[in-house]
Amino acid sequence: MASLSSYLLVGAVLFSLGLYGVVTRRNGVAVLMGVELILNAANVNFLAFARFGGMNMAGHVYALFVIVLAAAEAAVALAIIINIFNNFNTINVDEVSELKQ
Amino acid sequence: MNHLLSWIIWLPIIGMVAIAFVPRDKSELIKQIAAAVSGIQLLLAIYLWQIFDASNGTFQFMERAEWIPSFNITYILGVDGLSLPMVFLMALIGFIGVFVSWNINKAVKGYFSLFLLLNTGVMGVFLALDFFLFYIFWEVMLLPMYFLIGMWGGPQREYAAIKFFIYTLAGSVLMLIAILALYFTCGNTFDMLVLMETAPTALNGMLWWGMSAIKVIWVLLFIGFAIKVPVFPFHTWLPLAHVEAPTAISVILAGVLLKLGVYGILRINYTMLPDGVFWFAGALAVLGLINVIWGAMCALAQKDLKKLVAYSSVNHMGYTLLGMAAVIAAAGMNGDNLISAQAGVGGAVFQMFNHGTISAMLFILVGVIYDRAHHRDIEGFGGLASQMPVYTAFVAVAFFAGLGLPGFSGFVSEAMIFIGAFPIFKTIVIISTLGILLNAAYFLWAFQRMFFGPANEKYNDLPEINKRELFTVIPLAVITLILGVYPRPFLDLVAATLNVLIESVVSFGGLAAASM
Amino acid sequence: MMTGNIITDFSLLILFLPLVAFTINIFFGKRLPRQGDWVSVGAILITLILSLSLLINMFMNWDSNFSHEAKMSWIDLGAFKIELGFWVDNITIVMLVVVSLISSMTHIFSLEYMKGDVRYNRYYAYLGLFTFSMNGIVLANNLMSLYIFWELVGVSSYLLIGHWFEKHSAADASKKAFLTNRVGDIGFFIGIMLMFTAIGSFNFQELFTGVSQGMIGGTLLTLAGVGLFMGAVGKSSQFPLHIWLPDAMEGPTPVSALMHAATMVAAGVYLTVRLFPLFSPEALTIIAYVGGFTALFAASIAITQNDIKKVLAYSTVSQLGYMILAVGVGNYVAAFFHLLTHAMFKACLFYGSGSVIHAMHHSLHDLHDHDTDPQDMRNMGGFKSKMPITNWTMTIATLAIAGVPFFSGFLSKDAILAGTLAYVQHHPQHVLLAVFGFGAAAITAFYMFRLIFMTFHGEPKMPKVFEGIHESPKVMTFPLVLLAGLSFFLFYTLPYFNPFSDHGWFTELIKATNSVVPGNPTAAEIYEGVHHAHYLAMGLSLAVAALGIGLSYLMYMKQKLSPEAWAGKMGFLYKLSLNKYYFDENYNRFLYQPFLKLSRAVAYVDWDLYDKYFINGFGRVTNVLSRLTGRMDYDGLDQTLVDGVGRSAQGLGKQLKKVQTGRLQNYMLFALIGVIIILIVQAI
Amino acid sequence: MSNLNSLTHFWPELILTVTVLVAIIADLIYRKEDSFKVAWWVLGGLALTLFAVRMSGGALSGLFMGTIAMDPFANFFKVLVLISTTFVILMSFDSADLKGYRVGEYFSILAIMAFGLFLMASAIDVIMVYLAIEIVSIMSFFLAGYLKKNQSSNEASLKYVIYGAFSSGIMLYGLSLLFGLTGTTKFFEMREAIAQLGPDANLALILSAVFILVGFGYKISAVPFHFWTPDVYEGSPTTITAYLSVAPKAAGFAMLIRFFNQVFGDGAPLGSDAWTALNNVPWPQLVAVLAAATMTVGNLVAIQQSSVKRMLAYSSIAHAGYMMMALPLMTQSGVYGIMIYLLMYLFMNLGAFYVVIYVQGKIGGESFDDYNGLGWRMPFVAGVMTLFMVALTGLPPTAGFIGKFYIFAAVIEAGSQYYWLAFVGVVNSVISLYYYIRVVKHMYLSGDRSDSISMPTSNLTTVILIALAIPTFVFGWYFSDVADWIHNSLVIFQGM
Repeated sequence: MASLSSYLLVGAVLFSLGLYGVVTRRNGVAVLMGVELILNAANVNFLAFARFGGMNMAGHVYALFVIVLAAAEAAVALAIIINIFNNFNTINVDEVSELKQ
Repeated sequence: MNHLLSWIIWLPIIGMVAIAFVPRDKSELIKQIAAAVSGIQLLLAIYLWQIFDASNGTFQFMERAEWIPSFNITYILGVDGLSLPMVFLMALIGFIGVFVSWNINKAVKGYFSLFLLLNTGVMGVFLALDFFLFYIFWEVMLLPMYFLIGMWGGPQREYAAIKFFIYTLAGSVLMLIAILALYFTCGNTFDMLVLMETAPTALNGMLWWGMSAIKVIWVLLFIGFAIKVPVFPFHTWLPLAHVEAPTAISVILAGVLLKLGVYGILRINYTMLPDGVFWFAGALAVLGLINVIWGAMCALAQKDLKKLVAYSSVNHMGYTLLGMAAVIAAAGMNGDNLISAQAGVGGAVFQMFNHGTISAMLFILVGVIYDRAHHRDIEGFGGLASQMPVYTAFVAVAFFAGLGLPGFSGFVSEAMIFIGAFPIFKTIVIISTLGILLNAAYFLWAFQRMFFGPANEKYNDLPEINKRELFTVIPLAVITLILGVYPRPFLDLVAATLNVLIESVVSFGGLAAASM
Repeated sequence: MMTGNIITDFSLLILFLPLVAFTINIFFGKRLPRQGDWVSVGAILITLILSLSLLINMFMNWDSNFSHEAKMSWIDLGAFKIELGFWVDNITIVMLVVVSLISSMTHIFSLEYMKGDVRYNRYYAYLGLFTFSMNGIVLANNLMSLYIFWELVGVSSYLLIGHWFEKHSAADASKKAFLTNRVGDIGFFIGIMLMFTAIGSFNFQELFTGVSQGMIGGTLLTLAGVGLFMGAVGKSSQFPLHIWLPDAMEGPTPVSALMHAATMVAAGVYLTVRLFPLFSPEALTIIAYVGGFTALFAASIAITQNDIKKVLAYSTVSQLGYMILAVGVGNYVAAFFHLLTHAMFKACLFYGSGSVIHAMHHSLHDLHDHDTDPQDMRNMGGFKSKMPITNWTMTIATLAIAGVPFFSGFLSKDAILAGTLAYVQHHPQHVLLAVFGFGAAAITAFYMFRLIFMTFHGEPKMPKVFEGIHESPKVMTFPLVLLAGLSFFLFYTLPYFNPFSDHGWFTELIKATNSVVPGNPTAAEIYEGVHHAHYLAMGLSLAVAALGIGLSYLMYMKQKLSPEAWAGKMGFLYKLSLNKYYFDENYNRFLYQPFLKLSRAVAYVDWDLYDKYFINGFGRVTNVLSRLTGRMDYDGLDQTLVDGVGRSAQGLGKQLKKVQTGRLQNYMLFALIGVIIILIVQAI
Repeated sequence: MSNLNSLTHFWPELILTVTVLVAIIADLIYRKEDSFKVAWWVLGGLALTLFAVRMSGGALSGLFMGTIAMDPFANFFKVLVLISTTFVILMSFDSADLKGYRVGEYFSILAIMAFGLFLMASAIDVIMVYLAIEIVSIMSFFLAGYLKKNQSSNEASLKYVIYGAFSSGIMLYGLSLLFGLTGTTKFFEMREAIAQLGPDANLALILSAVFILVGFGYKISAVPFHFWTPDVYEGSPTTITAYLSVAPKAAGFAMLIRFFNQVFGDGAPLGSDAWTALNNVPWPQLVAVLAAATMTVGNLVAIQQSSVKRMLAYSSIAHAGYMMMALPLMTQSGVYGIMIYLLMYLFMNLGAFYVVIYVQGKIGGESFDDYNGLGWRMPFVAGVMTLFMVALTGLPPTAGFIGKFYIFAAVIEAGSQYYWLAFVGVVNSVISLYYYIRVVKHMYLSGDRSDSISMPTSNLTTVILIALAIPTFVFGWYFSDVADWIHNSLVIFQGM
């Protein structure tokens, strides 16, 4: 049986991957996926703590909330990216740079 | 009248509101309202002078009203021998200033509204006895000043206005820190009367980052005031602002605004931080010396008459600092030399007033020639004495008053300052007496270049100084002369307050100064 | 016999009547008939009568100890008080008479001399202002009022010297006079401050008491004395501040007579006479040397001058040096005596020169000659036939100044020389002072007769001009005659009649008082010494006077000796003297110009460096910071670096991206970097 | 308190919810050109909500099983949110940006956002914290990108959404760590748990604290989490910029203060003079440095801007910095100062933005040069703008000064160890004068005089301007009642 720290390690790895993705990816959708990784890293942590801490259900509840909100956020973000694509014909975030020209 | 002081302060605001309802094209009416309001204010100030009890050195005609109780902010006004002359000076110069501005024809409505607002701000500073109120009035002056310089000034007006604004704001925010520090260390009050009681002892021995709290607060306040004075390293806004400002504003600036700094130091630093006075007096004297010599030398080199007069203000205000420093003569360390302290501080207060009248006169006269010749280049004139004899006579009077000729009030105050400061700061005073030579040099040299020599054909048709301009200059000249011949009317008025002030500095300071 | 109140009232009237005249003339003079000259003349004549009545009162009293004081409070702050007031004693009264007499003569003389001047009313107004201030000095009982009036005479001098301000030279001279005086006044004021600091009063009597009680002494007292004397150096045009007086001749000649010969410049002497008891021995020595040196030095310049007024001006400087010398050697009564006699004969000489210049001016004017200098003696000669009154009166005055017996100058100069000789006998190390004194006496006799000979004797140098020379009208000759009369010894020795002794009302009524400084000889001791040296001094002074006159006679009357040849022989010295030892040039080169340059440098530093770079530097630094922050903040640290990291991490190097785009990731990256920095800081 | 019980205390939020529903339904009914009428429904709902907020109060309690607090503190922020939402809705009527868009849902979203802000102000459970932040964020993304055809607006929303999601993700990760350390999601329980943590947990605690700070810092746009601000502010419709600069910032501060006070503080009630940070959490110094950095960066960069809107965006960062000065003090006066500042800031900042909207509509630009000569052509607008600029600089006698005054007073009161912070603060005020007065300079000193005067054509404009100008001016010298009200709001629910 894996210990708490291994779950946390998975969380940390996910988190780092997410960060990496957010920082390096140019594609808007890919960046969003990085964000999702970060959120899920947190979720892993929540669940792990809830499971191994012998604690109440708060962690699980939290994770559920996060999933729902992440979905909502993703929906909005994708809507915006679609709109961007309509206007700019690209979803490369670096090319979306009208401001401060 | 129960609220005499409030009336004096707020009357210009009433005038401002009245002007707001006048259509903008009726400029004569606007000017008349401004003149009437400042005239009434002047009458009130004279009335105040009349009923003021000169034998009483404490605050009179106090007004006190609840304002923001949750922060212990109160509306307190009061007048004593230190502020009364300043109030009178402001009322007088405010009144004269309206007439000096009579030929303003650009945006008259805005000009006179701001002019009156400025008047309120200055009056408020002189009469406020609550620190918060004091600060508000202090800052209220800035904005009208910015506009008055920036909109009605000379070619570099925008630069001058912003420089003035930023410079003085930088000083006053430091003051704000000091005010708050005093508030929290001295019993949660802005009431200056209470602070004068508590502050001298409350700060004793308090250390902030290894520095004495007294010193820190003193320096913060001092920088705020020094910028207004202006004391040497903080003086460069002054020539610029003076040169660019319209005549009436230069008059107010030199005549009254510069006094705010000295007034602040005397009213606040001296009474609340007497130990700091002892610590700083030497530096004050040295700064005074630098102001005197530096200002005079700069004035000597100027080619622009207005800039010359501006630097002469730097020079003259230096004497004030020197005189103020003499207060420490009254304490035990240097022998109980009350005579010196009285002469020095009395001279400083008198010098404030005299510089007010004299520099106002100088700036008005500079304005007169500028209005006619449209330049102020000293070298560009010559021989004006035969073309404008009356004007020449008044310039001569103003210049002689400025160079400290006996018979004019400036002499009395400068002599008092020298006499007062001499026993304590011998070397400094001896060097600064060089200033009286330099004073004479720059004024007389300028006078010679402008008025003597063969007449400049170009200016044969310059109109002589007119009645309106004479009306603005004559009262100032008369006051300068009267007080120069017989200074007692002024000095008797301030004597009692002066002694209270010196007493408060000496009774708290000096002893603890060593342990600071 | 007058009571104290009447004396006070008289003094007030004497003081303020001229001021009233000034006020009336300055404001309304233009609109009054005759431009208001009668107001001034009337006022000054009343002043003269009042002064004379004080003088008569003095004679009636015949009390050498007479004194009267009146004060009023001027400043009172509790501890700090200043009282202004009068101190009337015999010295005051004599001085008042001198001032009002010479002033009256000037007023009368100017009626003709200044006729038609553009600023006639102002001229009279300024004369009134001057008389007021001068009387103020005379009457003062304290240093403060003395200083006040001291400066005021400076101003009236400024205004009168610059009366013809259209001339650059006049404007320059007036400014120079004022500023040079201010230099002396600085010392004067420092002296006042030293005294006040030590004694706490300005009042003469209280100062004397204070000094005698030892409240101030030693070096400090000497310094205070020297400081006070500095005032006299400036006003009495002593070396090294003598430069202004010759230039002051730019003013109208009557003014030169009044202020720059008889009264104002004598104020310095009057000051030292008044304050004599305060001076320490060391200070007196300095005073003696300054005076003695000036006497000789100025005389040596006067020899070579050709401008008639310049000669008189240097002569005045020299004579003032004499008086100062007398004060320095302790014989201050003699100084005052010489002041009195000098006022009369020197004013007479100036009026005489005025008369000559007036005549020259009119003659040149008629010839439409504007290039010839009406004051240059080389253009004159032989005027005695055309201007007999002027000639005789000036000759009398010259005899007086040269120290010829039967004339007033002989008595007073003799007293000074006797005092000097006595001092030297007592202090042999100061023998130089005697050399100064007698040397100056000889030179004075020489150059004064040179003036007379060149002007009135010999052949006319410019015959055409000579044709037009006329004697001046009566209003101008009257003062000449009166003052020439007053140059006879008799008026000073009454009721005695001995042309070789100064014993008379003056010596009886004006007695020296003892110095209050310990170490100074008493008045009696000084008198004793003078008495002993009297005959030797008289003999010597007669000898040097004769020498001077004789030499002058040979050179300029008989032309036995050629001045040109002598000048050639002494080339270098002659040039020095002719150019006044280059003082103006050197002051200009080593003082004024460097200081002006320094001032310009200071102004430059202030405005173009300090303000522009330091003060505005705050703004500039803020701006730079702002731009930097803006770039860091917005555009990212280094786009390529960031991109490089991203590319290499992705293993994709082909996609080159434009610099300055793609900020979003940078934002987050910076946020991350921020987080990491914070973490590191926190962990530490 | 149980869920059902809680509802009886949840009136304001319930009214708001109903308002949102009504607005959505109304939007379906109105035609496109009438869609702005939805605003009136929303405004009505907001008025009712305001009434309900003012009526509630009384007992402090934790609703919904201790996830939401009802206390005067929260109520104050709710009032703030309601005022700013109301003004922004009114301002939107004139907005040139919104012309040609169907605006019904715009107003509905504003109402939903207000709801989210309510939650932010009163959340006392980390789940609720996250939920509230996400509601607000998602609504903000919508609003920032509301101008679908406008590229700037698109870009703003893209940047906003990515940055927002990113920072809330990091915060969430921090919260997960905190949850792991304490085993609870409730503020009060967390505090107790942290107090018992050993020193070996410090690193994790610091890590989580910093991660959480990213989320909060993003909301109040504190350095170094402010990067999104200028672009989003500039790209969004100006009305939304105004809103974003005021309301979420206020709510963010409310949440931050609460979190400070309850999780990382010793839990002393706000009424007491000072509370202290838990020993092992070095919050104060960190926040002090961030405050200094925030205002300095905001001010410095604002100087460079050539667009008034963008200048205001940066200056709003600086203002966040001023307010942050009071956070590390851990005193009642500090919180008090922030609250007063927020109230004053609300009026003057909305006012300034409204003038920008107005000028944009009339002149068509938002650069400084577009303001040249405004003082002559539009004296009323220019005069009011001058007032707002002076107030934003913090000069008396305006509300801006009072805000600064209270903040500085708090900093000074906290003792000499924070004087440097006050010094940095006042120096920054002086710097800010430079760019604020630049607007005034352009309005009055630059540009030609003109004799044709134009006053605002619509009464609404005049009313809004006056309604914003009066408090900006009057609170500058008469703030006694406001100060008392805020003082009474200084009560935070401290748990059961």
